[in-house]
Amino acid sequence: MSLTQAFWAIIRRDLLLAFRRRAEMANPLLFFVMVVTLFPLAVGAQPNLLQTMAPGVIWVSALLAALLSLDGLFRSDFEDGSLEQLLLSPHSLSILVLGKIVAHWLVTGLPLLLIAPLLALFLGLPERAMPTLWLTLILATPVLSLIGAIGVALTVGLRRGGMILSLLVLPLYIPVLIFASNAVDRAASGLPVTAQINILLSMFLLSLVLTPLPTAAALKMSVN
Amino acid sequence: MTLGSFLDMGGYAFYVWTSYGITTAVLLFNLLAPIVQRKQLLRQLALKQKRPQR
Amino acid sequence: MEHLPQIKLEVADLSCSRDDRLLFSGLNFSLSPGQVLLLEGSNGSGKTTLLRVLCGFREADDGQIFWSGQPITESTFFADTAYVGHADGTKKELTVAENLRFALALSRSGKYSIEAALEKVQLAGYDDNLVQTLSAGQKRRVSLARLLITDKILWILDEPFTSLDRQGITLIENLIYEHVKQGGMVILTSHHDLSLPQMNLQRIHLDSCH
Amino acid sequence: MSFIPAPISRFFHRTASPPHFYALANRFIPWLTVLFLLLLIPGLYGGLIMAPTDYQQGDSYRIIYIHVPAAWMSLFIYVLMAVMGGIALIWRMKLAEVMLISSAPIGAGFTFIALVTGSLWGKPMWGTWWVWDARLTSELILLFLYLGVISLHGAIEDKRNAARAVSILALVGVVNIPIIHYSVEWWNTLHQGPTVSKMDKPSIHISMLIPLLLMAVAFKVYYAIALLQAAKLELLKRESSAQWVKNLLEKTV
Repeated sequence: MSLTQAFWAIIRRDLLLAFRRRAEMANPLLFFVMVVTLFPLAVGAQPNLLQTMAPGVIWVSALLAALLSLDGLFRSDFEDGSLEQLLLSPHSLSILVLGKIVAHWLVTGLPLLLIAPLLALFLGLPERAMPTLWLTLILATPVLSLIGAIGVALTVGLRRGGMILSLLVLPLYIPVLIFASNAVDRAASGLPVTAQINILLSMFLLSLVLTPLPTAAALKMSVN
Repeated sequence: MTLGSFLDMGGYAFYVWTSYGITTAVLLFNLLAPIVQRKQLLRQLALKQKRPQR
Repeated sequence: MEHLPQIKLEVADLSCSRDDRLLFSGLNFSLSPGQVLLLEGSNGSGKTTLLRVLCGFREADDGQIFWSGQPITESTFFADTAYVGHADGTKKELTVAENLRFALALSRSGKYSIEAALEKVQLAGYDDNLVQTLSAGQKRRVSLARLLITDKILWILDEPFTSLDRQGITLIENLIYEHVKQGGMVILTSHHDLSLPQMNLQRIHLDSCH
Repeated sequence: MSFIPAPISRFFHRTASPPHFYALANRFIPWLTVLFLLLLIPGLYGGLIMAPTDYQQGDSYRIIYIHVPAAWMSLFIYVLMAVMGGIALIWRMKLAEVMLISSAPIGAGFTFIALVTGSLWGKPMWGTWWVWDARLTSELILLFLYLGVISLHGAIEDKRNAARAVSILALVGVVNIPIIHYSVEWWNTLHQGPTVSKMDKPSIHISMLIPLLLMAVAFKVYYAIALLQAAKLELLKRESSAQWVKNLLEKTV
């Protein structure tokens, strides 16, 4: 019953749950593809236009897909009483919550990496930008999950938390959006992206350290 | 300087006076709304208190 | 279950209100190993709220809770306490055994193995059934099995008898009896009167706690 | 509060008790109102009449006497809300919760003013009502943060829970504000957005600066008055069944 054991147990359980509910889990991914598909239909399919818009379109869609998937993070635990059991465990809630966020990212963030090449192809993003797109997704989607977790924890007890969740979370996503899409944009024009990647990396580390505590505090408030 | 030229603001009257007007409106609203609501609340509470206790 | 004798739950001058309505105030009691506390009161008298305050889910307006003489947040209280509330705390997409194994990962293991515990709550052979295929009464038994496989001194049970048949009620009464005899403590709410003889039973009626 | 000396801690507790605070607020509001007018009138006179016309922007620059102080206030109030949130979370002080919640609409008001006046100031300069200038964009995001606080508070029924939630949110927001601010600024230089930040130039004339500072202080005093009014209302709402409210009612009726 050590903390590490509990941490891995949570990840294992949530992955198993995700596997049992796999139909639901595919929804944010489909949403991601759908939104990206809508852009060429709305603005026209001129290759030049699409190519300049591609980094922004992919990242805005990734942001929305992440937002959509957030609701599942604590909802079922809140409803079936599992959250109460977690709160009552002697372990630090922040660490347990971090386990949940990791599992959630593995299920919702990681698949975005797999689908990204397809979307890059749709939008005519140059091939040389692909490694950067992957790198930004690896570094920045965990930030979206970590920051989003605070928002979900604050709204999970509300009947119509969805709208408020986006109001709370989207402004906090803006720095990620700015640096991630800019990195992809620069990579597409063959410019160096080290600075952007470093900033995204520090955002990731910062949110890894800073977000679990307020998330745990917010969950305690919601269970109350 | 005449009153007319003051009000004219060098041709920018619309922008300057709209700004000051909106500012006044927002600030007044945020100041007066709690006062009005408090008066209402006090009136309600007073009514409740006058009613015989169950 | 070798528990030191000084383990004790003390509640001092606790008060709690909800939406401007005072539920209880000046509530004092203490519970020692081997004792059962039954909370009584009409609907809305604050029984569940009191249990949730004891679990640390909710904050009281006033008053203190001590575990072995220390405020609960600074003690081993959370390692020693189990809670079964209205929600079962089980995942319906997981099997009975998977749910129990997860509960075990979060706390000390008790003296029952998963198989033995399931047998005890008359769910033997249900290990690999998904929880969503169980009836409400069976789900409740799963959460009781969770009490058995973990090593907890204080059980906090909110209406444990709901959705259980005659046989299930006797089962819980026996579990409580056994737990208390081995030096455990139990706090529960119930509309149903406990029919256990020679049990060290305290009653608190919340309607009169103002 | 162990590291605060006992007399100070006692003073805080007494001041922070709702009836005492209510009475104190009543005593302070008239004085603050006088102070506000003493700052506002010379500020407006200096800004609208005394200060010379700007050689580049003409008289339209006079909008900065409200735009810039409002922008300052919008940030100042958010930071203060986070401080209140911290106090509310650590010491469970009810008054801090009340102050935090009462500040939100006032802060949102200032943010709105900064946005609208920024747009009105920019129209003659840029020929359009809205450009993605760094300061305006940051203000817009700040407005979203304020609206998040207000709507989260409105959505949670239990007032103590709502205060706790909002305290957490304000703290999270205040950590993010500098990050958002610098990202937006960096993004803005990248896309060569227009900048007319008059304040960035150190060469502002003293006759233009003094009214600006007067207005800034006047806005702070206004905030104090509006905050006390809102806090009085919030206290009454929360404590409507407390004895001191009943005494208050008997006195007024």
